Amino acid sequence: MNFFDIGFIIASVVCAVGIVRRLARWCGKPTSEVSVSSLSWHRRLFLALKIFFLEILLLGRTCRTGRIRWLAHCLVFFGFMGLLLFHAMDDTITARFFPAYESTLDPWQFLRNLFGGMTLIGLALMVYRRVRLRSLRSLTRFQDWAVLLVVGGIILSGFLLEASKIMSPAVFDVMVYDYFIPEDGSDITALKAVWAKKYGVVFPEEISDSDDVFENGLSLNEDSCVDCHSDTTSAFISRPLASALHPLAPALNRSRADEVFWYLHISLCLIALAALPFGKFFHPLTTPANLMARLGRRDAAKDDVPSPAIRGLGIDACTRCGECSLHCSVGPAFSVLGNSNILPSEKLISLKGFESEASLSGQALEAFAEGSRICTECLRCTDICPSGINLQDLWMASKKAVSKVAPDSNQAIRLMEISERAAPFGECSLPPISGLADNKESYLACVQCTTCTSVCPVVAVSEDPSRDLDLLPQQIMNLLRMGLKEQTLGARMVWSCTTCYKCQEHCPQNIRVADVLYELRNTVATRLREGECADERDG
Amino acid sequence: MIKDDTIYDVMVIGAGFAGMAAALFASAQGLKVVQTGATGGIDFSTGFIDLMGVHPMEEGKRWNSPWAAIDAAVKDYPKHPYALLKRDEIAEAIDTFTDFLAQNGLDYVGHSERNSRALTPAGTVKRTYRVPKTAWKGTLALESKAPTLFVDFHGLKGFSGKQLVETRKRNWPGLKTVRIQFPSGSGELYPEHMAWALADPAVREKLVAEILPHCDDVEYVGFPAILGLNDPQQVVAQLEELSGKHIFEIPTMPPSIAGPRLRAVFDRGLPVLGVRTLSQKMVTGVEKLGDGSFQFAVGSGAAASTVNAKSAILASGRFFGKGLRADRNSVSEAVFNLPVVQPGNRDEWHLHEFFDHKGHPVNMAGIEVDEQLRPLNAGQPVHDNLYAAGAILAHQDWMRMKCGAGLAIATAFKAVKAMKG
Amino acid sequence: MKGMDKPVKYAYFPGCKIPHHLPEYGQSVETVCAALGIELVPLEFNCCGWPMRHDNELASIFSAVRNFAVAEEAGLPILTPCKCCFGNLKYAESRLAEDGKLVVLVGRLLAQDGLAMPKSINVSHLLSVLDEQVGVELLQRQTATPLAGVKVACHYGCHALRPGNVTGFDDPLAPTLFERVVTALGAETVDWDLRLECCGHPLRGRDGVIAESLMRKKLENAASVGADIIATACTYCQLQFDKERDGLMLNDPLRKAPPAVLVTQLIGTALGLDASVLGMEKNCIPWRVPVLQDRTL
Amino acid sequence: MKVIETRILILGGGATGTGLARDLALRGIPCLLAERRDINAGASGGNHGLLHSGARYVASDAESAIECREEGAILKKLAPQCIEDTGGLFVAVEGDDEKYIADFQSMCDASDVPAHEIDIREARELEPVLSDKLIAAYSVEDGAVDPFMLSLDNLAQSVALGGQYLRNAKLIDFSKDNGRIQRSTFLDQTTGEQFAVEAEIVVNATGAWAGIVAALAGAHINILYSSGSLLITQDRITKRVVNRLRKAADSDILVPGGTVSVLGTTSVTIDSPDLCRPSVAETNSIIEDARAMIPVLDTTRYIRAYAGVRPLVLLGDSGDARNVSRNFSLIDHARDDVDNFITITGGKLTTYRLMAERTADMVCAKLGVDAKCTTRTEPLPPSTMGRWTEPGLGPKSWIQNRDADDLILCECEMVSRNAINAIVENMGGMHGNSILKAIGMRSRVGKGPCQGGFCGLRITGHLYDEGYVSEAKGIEELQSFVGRRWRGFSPILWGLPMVQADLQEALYCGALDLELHDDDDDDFTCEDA
Repeated sequence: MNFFDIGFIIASVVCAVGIVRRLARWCGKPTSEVSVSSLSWHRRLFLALKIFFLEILLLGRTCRTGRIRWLAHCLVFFGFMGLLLFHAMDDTITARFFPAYESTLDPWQFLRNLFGGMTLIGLALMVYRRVRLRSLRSLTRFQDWAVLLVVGGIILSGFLLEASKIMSPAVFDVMVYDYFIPEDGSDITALKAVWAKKYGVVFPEEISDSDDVFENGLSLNEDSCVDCHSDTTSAFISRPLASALHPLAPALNRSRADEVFWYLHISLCLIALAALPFGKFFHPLTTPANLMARLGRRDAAKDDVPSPAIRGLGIDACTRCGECSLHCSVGPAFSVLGNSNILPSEKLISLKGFESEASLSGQALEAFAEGSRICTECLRCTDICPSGINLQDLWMASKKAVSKVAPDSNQAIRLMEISERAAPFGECSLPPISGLADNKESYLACVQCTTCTSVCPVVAVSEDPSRDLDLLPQQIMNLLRMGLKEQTLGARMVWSCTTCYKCQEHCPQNIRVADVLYELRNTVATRLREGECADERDG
Repeated sequence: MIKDDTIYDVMVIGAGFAGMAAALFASAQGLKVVQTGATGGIDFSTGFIDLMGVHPMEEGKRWNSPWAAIDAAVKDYPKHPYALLKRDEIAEAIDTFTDFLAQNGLDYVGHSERNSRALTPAGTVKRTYRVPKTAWKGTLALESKAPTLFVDFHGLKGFSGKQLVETRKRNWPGLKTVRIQFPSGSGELYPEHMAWALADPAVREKLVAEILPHCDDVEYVGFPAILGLNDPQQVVAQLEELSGKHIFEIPTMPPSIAGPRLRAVFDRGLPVLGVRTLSQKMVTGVEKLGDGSFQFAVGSGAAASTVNAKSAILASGRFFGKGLRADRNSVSEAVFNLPVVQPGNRDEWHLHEFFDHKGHPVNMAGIEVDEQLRPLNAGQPVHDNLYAAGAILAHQDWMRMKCGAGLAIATAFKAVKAMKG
Repeated sequence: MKGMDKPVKYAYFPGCKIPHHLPEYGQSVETVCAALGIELVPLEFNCCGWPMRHDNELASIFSAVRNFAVAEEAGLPILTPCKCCFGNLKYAESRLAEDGKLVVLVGRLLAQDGLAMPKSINVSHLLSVLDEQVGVELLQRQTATPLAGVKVACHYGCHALRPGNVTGFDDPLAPTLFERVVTALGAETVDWDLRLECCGHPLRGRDGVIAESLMRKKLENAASVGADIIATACTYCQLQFDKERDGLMLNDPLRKAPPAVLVTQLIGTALGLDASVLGMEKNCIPWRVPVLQDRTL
Repeated sequence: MKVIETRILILGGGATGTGLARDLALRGIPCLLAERRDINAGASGGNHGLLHSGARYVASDAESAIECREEGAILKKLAPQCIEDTGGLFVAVEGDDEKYIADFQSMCDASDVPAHEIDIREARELEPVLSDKLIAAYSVEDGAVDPFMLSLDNLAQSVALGGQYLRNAKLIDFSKDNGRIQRSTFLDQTTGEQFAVEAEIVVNATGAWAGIVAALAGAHINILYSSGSLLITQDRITKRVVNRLRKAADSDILVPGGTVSVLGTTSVTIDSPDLCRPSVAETNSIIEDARAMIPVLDTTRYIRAYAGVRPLVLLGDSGDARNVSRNFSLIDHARDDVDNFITITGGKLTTYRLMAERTADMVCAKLGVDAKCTTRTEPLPPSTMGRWTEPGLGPKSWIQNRDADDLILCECEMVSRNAINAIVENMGGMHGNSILKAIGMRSRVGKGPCQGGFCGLRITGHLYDEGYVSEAKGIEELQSFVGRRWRGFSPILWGLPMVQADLQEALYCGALDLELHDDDDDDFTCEDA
């Protein structure tokens, strides 16, 4: 077994195991409340065909998010598919359909360069986009660069491999040894002259440049080589690359750069194969699969509760293009709070972690929970997603799940015992902006008439206000006036305020009761955030 | 800044008794009315309409006839605002006002031409001219000394049936009290919230079931004023039907429901009459335009606006209503900076004893007006189209003379009449 | 059908909940505005900031102000059909006006997104536009099938109404705007005690017991005064009275209490528009529209 | 007439009287303490509540300075529940006496009073409300003391050790025989009955009333009555005590106390201690003077004013009251031929323990008892009697351990019904007359912004419910309580307090007719409407 076989087997096994694990994860969830779309079979078929052509082959949804992005994806998609089918799988596909196939013949040699070139241009556009858009740059993670690097590496190593083969006398020698029976030594010289000039091989020795020798070489070449070797000028990238590398050629040839690049190229391909089921590498498979599974739906209608497998597929279909985050309705919250889990593309990664067996804990869990809470379910990410992922559904499901393990400040308060609620929070380095609660002047005008409580609808509908709400509005104001803010923060009145502003509107002395209650909630939320960070630091 | 292009006939500044009455009377006269003012006076009222109860203050002498009391007071205080009104004007004002309340579901009753006696939550008895229909049976019970049960509730503070019994039992035998659990909700209770709960007829039934075992030997049952938000008469009627007893309400200390009921009538009734209300907004500035009309800056923040009016009625109340302001040296008027008649020095403002019958001199401070209720400066009207009404007027102590609501309504009536010419 | 004399144009701010949770509001707003000659321009707004105001005021205000900046770039005033969006946008406006420190902070955040602090802020709630721009007279004129005999309990919703000095929506204690619009359609409005109370939705997920109690009180009150429907003009209030109510037990009597109908659905019905273009079929608690007499017949 | 026998009768329930009762009780001599009104009714309740570091007296009275330093340290250690160790500042502003400022450090050093100069900027960082015209600042070891808790804790321990306490007990007469007081006659102001006390020794600890009481025994003390007014702010303005760095004058001390600050004081000579009440003129002058040091005092909301009388015992010629020694006077009236009669008066709250110790020493000498004072080392135990005077205890206990059916009766300071019951229970059989005022003295009731305007009525209802008052008594209690609050409320009525007072009067007079005699007009005839 040679390097390739061993490598291929290992990569295939890794790939297969990875895929199986993924599929297992999709299907392993208990199924509940799945509803099946009621479309008829011919309607489904029509939709499937439409999706296949418009959205998978022509990347129609990608087009909605931007021309450059679409162009880049088309170039990479078609370029890479071309390479994959005609070049990488030449034995199984190309050779079978084209018995005369030789990788060094045109059009294959040309096409390989064309596809490779397309892919490279596409990748370059992608890199450009990620670097240029500030908001996207901040979202870009290791796996985004990894995909670009590996795919780019495959293509570049391929070109380098081809270029180094073009100029390699050693390769020439092997070919001569295999396919050419020289009548005398001058034949070799003649052939070398042709190959040096026409095919770009860089021989270490001086090559005759006489016309006779060249003529002879040409005919020899005609007899023995052209059946298998087109002019390397059709390798319109590799050949110029070889020319460019001409000054380095002797050194490269000496060190058998062609073999080095072969190993590099193959290794990268095997890495790509092995990495296929991991992270973003999987999206070329899952995205089309997801598009098909969703049958092109852009919305997330309530009657459409997908099966866990489809949900899993959806999670894995993310191409990490970042479009969802660029259009996210609560993006401004990310700007202020700095929690990347607010943005859908990043939250999705945490969701994967959350759904995995290891799950999330500590700060990562809190960050994910906060991101989930802040989402307003506005549907925009789902609408824009080029992969057609039903993000809305994912968020609505994960919101419920995460709130069970990571309560928000409101839930946290309600889980506490009365004594704990009295002064549950540490100090906070960030004072609230409005600073109403701490400013005694806010309560200076209070005449103690208790109108704020009297008009409060929450107190009105409470069965036993002092039991269920701990403190009433005027009591909170009085505690704050007395400088006992810590005693108010855990009071359920603060958290059960329905924000109707009646207290503030009816106050004869214009005390900003409701605004103060808002601020108290802000204070606790900030402290809990900071507290989590501090716990993480200390523990 | 919102600009309202309408030119109103009159701007009413204030939303207490005087402001509400002025808006009502002016709109009834076909005037285009705009009204501003924050919650205050009327929300804290007991719901009683006093006309005149005590004179002279230093003797603490109570009167059965408010008209006789007014005559006596005007004789001793020639500058008392009542001196500017004729008896039939006052009567017409009060009747128009209570008619309007009645049309909106809040009937007022009393003895014809004389004061009734009414129970307060402290257990004291005061004389007042008109009481809400839901309190009237209390007056009847008190005046006839009929056996009565006072009901109070666990969790409703500041209202003690025992206090009522103790303070009144010397001259009113057959009093008893019971403290019960309110059928809907427990812990700390507020009258307004209890009134919410009583919107549900099932709660009324439970309430009657709670009290019936204690009702055997009584004719009347008195409750704190909690019997319904805006339809107390209906609630009381149903309780009477269920219990077979006479039911009445006793006002509670603020925040009570009596004030908000009154306020609600105006909140609903005035817009129907075409009054433009700018509730919860204070006048922050005023400018007299070339044509003699006023331009007011009203409110603050997003709701700030300018309002133009041909004339104005100042009914902004005293210190709690923010019509008057006191600094360490003097009392001033908040909107027009009108001259305020006042005692010279702050140590003359108040007497040494809070409950001194004579009344604190600062209570007589206020705006002096001519016979058309136009504020005066050195004997001359400050503006010929500015009128003042209510508690802001000088030479009256509504708290000691027991003339708050009546004076407010009557002077508002007169101001509108003077304006119409 | 003819709209207003001069066309009015607004940047349309539907808010986050309409697209997924209450599409019937979006649909009916767009339909009715088109019919009345109000041009709605879709801009890419972000969240109004209200949902995050419990957590972080700066995030909330920045969210709101970012929308003002977007609208100003387009040179359009904002129209929103949601009272919570309206309330928070107005709150942000008032906070900017009173707090210079905040202006600096928000300005810095805006600059990061390549936006400038808006010079003027102009946001209206749909009801105000109907009342002030369209006008009661035009509504009356355009009403093809008057809602005669329909008793409507207008639900004001808190965040547009209060605090009055922040929102400037209507008189915070004695509002009349909603009734004006509804009576223009030929319907009758009812007076109810809890007219200005909270629907309870803000406590969904925070205090479910009180959230439901508030809803119940209001529904009971509306039913007791004989209302046929409760009219709403707010995404959250409608969610509460329609979608959340739908979660009640099947035998709960409040399911039979007056259904909640969006103001735009009411107007659309009066204008003679088809129920389907008003998203009526999406209402969970259906309003069985009575047979109305077409004015033209 | 009922006669009570006791070894020692102490007249006056201020800090000295209660301190003496405890001191003697600890020496094994239980006493009867009789008080005309209630604890701290005189100067003990009418002062800043400042635990002097001594720095204020370094210039005028080095001896006082040293006493204060020593006694302050003892109290901080032994009665921490009554003390808030805030620390203090002495600050001078532009225009203050430069010479005094320059000498301050050396004067403090001379009396061993710790003081060190701090940077002006630092001072303003510590207390941001200080004027920007500051020119010097020193940090000292001042503190705040709760005089009510202090006296109640002293009293509680003396009662626990067998002492007795009578309030509302007005001394009418002494009967003397043989150069001794044989019997002291009192009027029980609750019942109107008289009773007598026979004691081996009578101690007159009546503070400013010492001269009047001594006169009843035929003794003579020449006392100058110096009334001082103080203002309470609604909020706590500073964390520390702030003194004006100048020769002691009016309104130069701001003392934080729990949730409020106390500003004062003035010095006005009056003819009788019973005439002491804060005035409008004093209020104005305090603010006008103090705002140079802390400008916000000009605009902040005040809760009330109050006044106390300093009894200045004239040893020689009298002049300006402040120049008279603040040191206390312990007089053995054997000099006036009353052998078993001792007067202790003057002094400062900070040195009350020392005064009690010296007095007890004299009592013991007279009794021929050899017992050493232990109050210098023995901690003062916190008591249930005194605990409710602590600001913030009401709200904290309400939040942490309230009963399901408890209710807040005083909203401003969050004093609940159960707390009020506990306070009344602790008064034992002594609640009697002026129960509402007594509750106020033992708790935060009536001390918040409403000044009794709302809580008064709520608590009156509760007293009826509990049967503590009946018939018209509760209404009288309410009238007397509100009337008493008015003494301190009326001088500060401008701005927001004026609004509050307007509301209070509208409620009590406008709505409830509480200023009038009860309307019991039986000839009222009933007609139909």
